[in-house]
Amino acid sequence: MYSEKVLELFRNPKNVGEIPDADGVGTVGNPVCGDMMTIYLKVEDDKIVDIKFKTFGCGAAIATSSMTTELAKGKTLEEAMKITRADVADELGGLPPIKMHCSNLAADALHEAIKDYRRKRGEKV
Amino acid sequence: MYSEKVLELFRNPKNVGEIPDADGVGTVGNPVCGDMMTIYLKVEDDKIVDIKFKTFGCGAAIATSSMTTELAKGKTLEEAMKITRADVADELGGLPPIKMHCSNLAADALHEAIKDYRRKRGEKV
Amino acid sequence: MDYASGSPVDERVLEDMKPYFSEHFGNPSSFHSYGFKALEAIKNARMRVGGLIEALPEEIVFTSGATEANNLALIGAAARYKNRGSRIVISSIEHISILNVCKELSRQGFEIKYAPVDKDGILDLDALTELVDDKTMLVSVMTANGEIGTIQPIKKAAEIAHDKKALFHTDATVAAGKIPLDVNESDVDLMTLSSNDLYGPKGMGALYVRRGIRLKPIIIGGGQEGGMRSGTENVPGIVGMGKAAELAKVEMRSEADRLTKLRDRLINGVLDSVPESYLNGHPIQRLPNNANIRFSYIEGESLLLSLDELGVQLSSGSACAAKTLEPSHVLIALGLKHEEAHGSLVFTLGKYNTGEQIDYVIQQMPGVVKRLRAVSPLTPKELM
Amino acid sequence: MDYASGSPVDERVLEDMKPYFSEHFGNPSSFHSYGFKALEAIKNARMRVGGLIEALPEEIVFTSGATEANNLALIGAAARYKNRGSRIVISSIEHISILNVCKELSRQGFEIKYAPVDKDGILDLDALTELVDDKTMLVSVMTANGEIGTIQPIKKAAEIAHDKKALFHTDATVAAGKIPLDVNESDVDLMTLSSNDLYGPKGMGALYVRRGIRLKPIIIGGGQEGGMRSGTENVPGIVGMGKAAELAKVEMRSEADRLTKLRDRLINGVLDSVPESYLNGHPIQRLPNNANIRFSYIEGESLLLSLDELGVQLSSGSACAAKTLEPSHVLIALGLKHEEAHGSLVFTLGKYNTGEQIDYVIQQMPGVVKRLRAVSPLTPKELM
Ligand SMILES: Cc1ncc(COP(=O)(O)O)c(C=O)c1O
Ligand SMILES: Cc1ncc(COP(=O)(O)O)c(C=O)c1O
Repeated sequence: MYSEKVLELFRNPKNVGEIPDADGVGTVGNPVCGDMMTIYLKVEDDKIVDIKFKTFGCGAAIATSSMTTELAKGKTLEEAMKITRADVADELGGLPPIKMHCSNLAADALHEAIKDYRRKRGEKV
Repeated sequence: MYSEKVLELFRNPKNVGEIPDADGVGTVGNPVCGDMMTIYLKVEDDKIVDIKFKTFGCGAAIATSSMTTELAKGKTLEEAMKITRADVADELGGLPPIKMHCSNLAADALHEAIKDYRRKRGEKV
Repeated sequence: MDYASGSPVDERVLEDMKPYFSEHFGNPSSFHSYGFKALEAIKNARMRVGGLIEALPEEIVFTSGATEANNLALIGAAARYKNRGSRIVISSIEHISILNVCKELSRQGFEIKYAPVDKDGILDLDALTELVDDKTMLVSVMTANGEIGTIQPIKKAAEIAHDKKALFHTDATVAAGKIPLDVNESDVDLMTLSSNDLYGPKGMGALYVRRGIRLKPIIIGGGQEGGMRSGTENVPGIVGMGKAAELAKVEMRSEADRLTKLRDRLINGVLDSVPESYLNGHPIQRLPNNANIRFSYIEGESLLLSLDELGVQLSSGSACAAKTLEPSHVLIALGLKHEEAHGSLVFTLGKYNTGEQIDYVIQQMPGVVKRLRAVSPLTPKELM
Repeated sequence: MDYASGSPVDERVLEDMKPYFSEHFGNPSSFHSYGFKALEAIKNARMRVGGLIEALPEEIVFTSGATEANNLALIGAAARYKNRGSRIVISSIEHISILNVCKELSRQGFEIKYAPVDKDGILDLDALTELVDDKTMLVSVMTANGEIGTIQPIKKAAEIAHDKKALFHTDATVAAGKIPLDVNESDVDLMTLSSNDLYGPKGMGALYVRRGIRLKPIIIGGGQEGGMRSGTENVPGIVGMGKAAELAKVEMRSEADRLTKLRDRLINGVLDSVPESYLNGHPIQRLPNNANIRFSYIEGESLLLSLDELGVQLSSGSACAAKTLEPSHVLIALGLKHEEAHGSLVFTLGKYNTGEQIDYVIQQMPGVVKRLRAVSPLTPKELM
């Protein structure tokens, strides 16, 4: 059902954890629906220098969280805002249709974290 | 489905044929319904001294014709009138429920043949 | 020679099914590797069954048999598309599962019309054209009839249906695997298939449902089969039907040639050797494996019984009619008299029939018929 | 440990089925010796399936599975007995095939009422008594639930139904073969059985229909199964279900003892070794082979996936729910919060499970849960 890449990232997710003094935090989903995800950012010079996540959810949710954080790491905020759910799914070698929702979630959390960072800096988002 | 006795009589029916100068002839059923039977009688001193049948119909119809003529042979007309479909079915070791109709037919043909004989003699039947 | 009412499962089919009884017993809806294995197997079978009739895998809905597929096609379409019209037109020689479903639909307010067939059992297309009107919702004409073997002009029937925007269903239960079928070429919307008629396992069938058509399910539950047929999938059954379809596709042509030869040898042999015997159904537009022969003055069941004792298993019509003792409605529709219908035998040949068996039947038939005619009050003197 | 969603066929069952795929491929409606052989085999299977629940052979209607049997029971009774009333009362934890049929019946004008269960999943009999009124036509309460294993007081539920002259149906899909059942003792009118849950073949089920009760068929055709279920009989399937029922009857008691011990070892072992893990369902009134355990802060599918990689196949609820990603309606009916329901695992033990397997799960479980909790944003610090 899942691609080998999804299973691999599920087994060994990258960037799991929290960043206590994060510059931006984004949370989407909620445990009632079975999926919830928080992304923490450290930003320097408009670049994502550190990123971590915590996810409550299915295998795909964990794998997409890991992949999304990998894709975002080192990118400028503007570039990171352009990461779409399709990008994430592609990098993972595809997701079962019923699971496309999960990859949505990870990209959303990333975007929320960036907006949070910008909001904190007084930017209009 | 059929008892061994039914199969045996179907294979080797007794009393098949016609009696050209029969004293009584009874026909019941009709080919449209899939079953038709004629019984021919020779009567002496109120006793059935010869009996033959011809049957268009299923295996049970042929076996019950044979059995009915066997049961009737040598009997007085009064005794023969008392032969019922249950008697015939019993002698055959039972018949499938859906085939009980056939054993009915043979007894009916016998009774018709006896009535024909009596009618021809001017008796009221 | 009664393959119509039941066929042995091909050993290669059974071989493919076996692992799904034991090791691979997973549920395709389950979220673990056993389940995925089952899901894969079903996908593969769907492709194979689709392949037999040039359909897409996702156009195949697995059912528990042809009867259920016929029920789903007609009841499911009637419930879903009743706004398109209240008339349903079927041929007068459909299988009892179509006929009885139509009786039920008529109780629900649908108007059922029966298109007649000619004396060889071929659908009267002019009559069909007249019966199919603007308020016709569905037309159902079988691809071929199992009793008399007659092959119907379904492509033309579909055209007549579509001219009036009606859906077209065909019951290909006995045709599939015997003659080439192509749902696109024939422009069929719904097609019934049976597994056992392909030498697959019993208790399995399928309905082809053209993409874009939705049917109201008749068995409701977990939403399997795209919501059109609920219930945990019969994985070994589906795998078996898939394999059977694949084998049929590959072997159909050569097997059909072989059977046609046997069939004609049987027909000619019997008609030549038994006086007053006649072929029912069309001499050429017929399934390669079907011969239906009528013997005057005698009744079918007694013929069956005699032949069974000689080791030849046959049927006197549809297996169902055997239960009601009624003459076959198909033979009556050809214009035969009841007593003629009663005296008919259906030979359905299959994989394991040989020329020797055919010759044995040809050799035995005259004696059996003669013996029974001797008992019959209808037989004319000169035949005795 | 996911026998609920699919079981291997017992080798002895498969052995009995085999001849009916090949040599004995006759149609029980056919009029010849092959047909009679099939008819005999079906008779025998009907006796064996009846025997498992103390029913008469003629009270058993074979179907293509439990879903179809549930559909036939409810739709068939509703169509036939609608003059008795328009209300149908079911428990709130019925299988989706019952729930979805009831939704359809509600569209047809029936009034559906759901009787609640307590926090252990046991039917609230007082609530049932209140819901069943004079215009109630049918009450349906499952014998046991496949997800949480809770065994229901069906004898008392039947009494409540009969007090108001309503029919009583019970879905015994997962209970049959696990606990003793007696349709007379429990005064059940209709009972659903599944073959695969007895280690028989998939694609087979049966409905017990008490003598004197008639159902409107949902699959119409040749009138097989006493007119209640048409379609050529799946002879190997029926033979297999018969054998499975016979084996279940003989072996149930000792197997139940064995499974109960394994089940309790599993439950105690996991609850002891994993913090914040809880048993769902009743601790004692439960099927010998079911354990349903809830793990706080993590989601079920990721648990399934981790365990699958360790070679342990499980389910997180009904196989159907896996498709919709919804939390199990059964767990919600117990009063669990959605996030608690999401974190539950169903263990269904079977024939081939051993003590070593149980111990392996107990040993792996803490690590798996800990790893997933480390990824979860919900996990409290002290658990990490
Ligand atoms: C043309 C046709 N359709 C449908 C059926 C029904 O098949 P089943 O009884 O296997 O469901 C038959 C069975 O003989 C048939 O001949
Ligand atoms: C209680 C219950 N009833 C009915 C069913 C439906 O069984 P099937 O999908 O085999 O038709 C299930 C299946 O899991 C079940 O658990």
